[in-house]
Amino acid sequence: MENAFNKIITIEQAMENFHDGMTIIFGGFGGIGSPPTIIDGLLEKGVKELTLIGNDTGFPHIGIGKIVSEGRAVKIIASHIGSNPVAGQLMTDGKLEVEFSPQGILAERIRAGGVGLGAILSDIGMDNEMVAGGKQRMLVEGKEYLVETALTGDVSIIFAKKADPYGNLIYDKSARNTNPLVAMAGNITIAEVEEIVSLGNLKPDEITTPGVFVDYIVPSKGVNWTWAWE
Amino acid sequence: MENAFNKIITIEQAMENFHDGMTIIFGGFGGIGSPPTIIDGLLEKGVKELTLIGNDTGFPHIGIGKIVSEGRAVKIIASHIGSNPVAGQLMTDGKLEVEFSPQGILAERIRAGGVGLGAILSDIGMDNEMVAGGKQRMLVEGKEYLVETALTGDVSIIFAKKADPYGNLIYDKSARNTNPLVAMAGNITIAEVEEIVSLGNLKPDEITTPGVFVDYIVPSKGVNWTWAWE
Amino acid sequence: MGLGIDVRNRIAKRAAEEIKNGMVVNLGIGIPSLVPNHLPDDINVMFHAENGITGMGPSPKKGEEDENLCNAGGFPVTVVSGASYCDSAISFGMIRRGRVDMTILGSLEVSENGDLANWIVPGKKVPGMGGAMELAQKAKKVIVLMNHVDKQGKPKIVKECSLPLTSARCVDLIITEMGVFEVTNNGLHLKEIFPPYSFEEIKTNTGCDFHW
Amino acid sequence: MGLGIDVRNRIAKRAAEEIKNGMVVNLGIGIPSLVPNHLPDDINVMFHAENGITGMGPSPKKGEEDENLCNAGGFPVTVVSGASYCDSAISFGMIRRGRVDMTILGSLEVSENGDLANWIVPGKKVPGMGGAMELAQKAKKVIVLMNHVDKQGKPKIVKECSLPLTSARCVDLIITEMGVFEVTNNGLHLKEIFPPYSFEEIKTNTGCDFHW
Repeated sequence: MENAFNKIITIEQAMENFHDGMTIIFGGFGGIGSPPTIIDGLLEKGVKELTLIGNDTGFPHIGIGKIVSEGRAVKIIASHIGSNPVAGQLMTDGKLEVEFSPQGILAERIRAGGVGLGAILSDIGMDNEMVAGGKQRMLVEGKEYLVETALTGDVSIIFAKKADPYGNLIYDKSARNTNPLVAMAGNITIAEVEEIVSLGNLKPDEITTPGVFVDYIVPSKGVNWTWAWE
Repeated sequence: MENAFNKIITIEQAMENFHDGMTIIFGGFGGIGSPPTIIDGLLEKGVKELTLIGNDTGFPHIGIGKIVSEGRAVKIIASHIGSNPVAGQLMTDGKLEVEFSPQGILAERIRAGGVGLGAILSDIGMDNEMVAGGKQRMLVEGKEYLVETALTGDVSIIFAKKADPYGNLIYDKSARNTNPLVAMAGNITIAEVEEIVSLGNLKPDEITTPGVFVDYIVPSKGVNWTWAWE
Repeated sequence: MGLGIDVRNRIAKRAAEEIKNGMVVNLGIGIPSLVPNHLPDDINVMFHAENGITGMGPSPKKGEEDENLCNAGGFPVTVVSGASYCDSAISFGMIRRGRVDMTILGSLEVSENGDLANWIVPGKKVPGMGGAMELAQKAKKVIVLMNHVDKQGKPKIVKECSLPLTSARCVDLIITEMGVFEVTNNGLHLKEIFPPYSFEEIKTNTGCDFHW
Repeated sequence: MGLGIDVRNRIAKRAAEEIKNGMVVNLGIGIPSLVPNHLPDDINVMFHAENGITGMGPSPKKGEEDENLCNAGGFPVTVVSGASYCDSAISFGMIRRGRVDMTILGSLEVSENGDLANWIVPGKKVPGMGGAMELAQKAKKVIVLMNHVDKQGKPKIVKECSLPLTSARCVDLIITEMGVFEVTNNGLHLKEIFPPYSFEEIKTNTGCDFHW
């Protein structure tokens, strides 16, 4: 495969972008659409004290759950942790700080960071202390809203079906989920992909994430966890 | 063509959704991707005192420009009117109120309306009176932003390449531009399309605007203006 | 949940009657997931999953699961003709913009004015709200399917919820094994009683007053 | 603008030298549109159009125009291998997120500290800002290509702009028919003089002090 943009790298090279204490934004929803090879690379490299931002904590041995279960994160911003009891236990034990954000608002906050906005104004969960606690409020045209701050991170890790050497991405079915949003939010974006095709092989109209947002492409070794439903 | 969702209608039926004094959000960028058949229908129906929201005023005889040039709008929210001198003259004569919004921020304001947010916080044009005048400001994490309010309208009019009977849409090349954003912002959304295909004919992965956002589908009679470059 | 499959199906069947042609409907887990089994064939409905599917179909056969095609709970589904995928932001955009006609979900408690408490048990379970708040607050119609009483036999339909609210004044209809309640501006209205339950039994097992 | 095509091409050629492999570059109308003609073949660059194209190619042949494939000015273009389309919101997301490496645009005036005035002539022309503010404010590098003086022979590089600003302190490099200026924290630096102009001529026709 030609590598004219120098974006195609090995998982080992990809790991050079990670270090202790950083903020990682991850794609995926219940583990589906989370990048298995990068997650394993992170576990192996042993990075710790991470702040994670993403939809949920997966399952104990699925998706980002593997990193959470190993105690590598000190904080997570997510919409729920219910499918990963280990995360709940770590939270209860005071070992994991959890900031809950309503799912769609979390998605919009990640997107807002990705498109260079400062915040969005939302009316979701305004009366709920867990959502609204400590947040600024603002009156716009007579209606009150919460100020939901944009989220960005040091590195975004995402999972896609196909990439070309420029990093143009298409996703597969519901594994798209938060990935196109997360793709924009990282200062560096690393896409794990099932297949790399030649430049010109993806139709310009069907590309979901333009390669502009993608710094590195890592070939996937495939999903190596057992799904909850199996 | 089967019409199981009762969304496919004639241009005459579509016109029943329009009346004087309403707010119309239109797709298109320099006329490209604006719906010619609906625009002609509006001219013919003679609706007036319209508030228009969209990227620009097109050219005098291209795109939404036709409606502006005929004096049917009392207000427009756009990012520029430079390609339509008639719009500039109407503005100078006090016959057309123009609210300018930076192009990408306008797109985000329309999107914000389309996804049910109240506003976005932007740092574009903060020192510029034409952008910032009269707008609220807000400090978020030590940085100041303008509060850019979300935009919605009574009806959105958009242009797409293909629709299925559910209103799932795909766009053609750069004629996509603001259309997927405008598609979400109207209380009613009417899509003019070049081709209607059977349900199941569009691949679920390649659909850009889910039919959920589309109320009506009108077959296009094709572009009936002469492009500026011709 | 203590309810047999027959009773669960009866609740689901009654909920299915609320679905009209052309609707976009989001289904929660549990009893709501049984609703599609009870729809007449001539109804065009698009089931919405908040992870980014419009047009969910039935579960795949064993061995035909696709790991990249799952619902919001992480379980494999299929899609119908006319389905589409989108990212999570657009999926919730549909909800907040009022394009999702109905959400059918379970609950721990519902109050007489439609307050919904279905996401947290303090000191016990703090799973996070997921997409529940947005669905409860923004779906055009909110239908709750649940047991009439909890495991201890205590009413789940109450004057005021004891658990933290997911969203206030959002529920429109409650369907239990005993009957159907509508939430109105004047409080609860009992609309239907399911055999073999009596009016008196419903009264005894409901934690608030209601009209009928 | 009073500059012959040879001079315009020289300015464009000099601008092209600023483009490095792998860059994403947005081009304004006028002289900037000539820049692609001067790029070496071995450079991979993606030209960005704010209406939603990444990977614009040259203009189509007469008769081969596609009405649905135009640049932000509304004129027909083509695309290169690896191009993609997106909606306008994402297109500007690229700009605001700092993913557009360079914008090359024209201007009415530029001040010694890099203020850009290129969008409005009060009382004369109020076309709106279009995407100029976002590009000026957020592209990683802003290069202005313009005549050194206006039609009346007055300097366009000035101490302070007399026209309303598009964006303050945003310009990094100015290329005119006379030479190349870099905007630094210490003010303007004259980096190159183009023949046949002399240092004195530049000094006379520039409305502010500069280092060299």
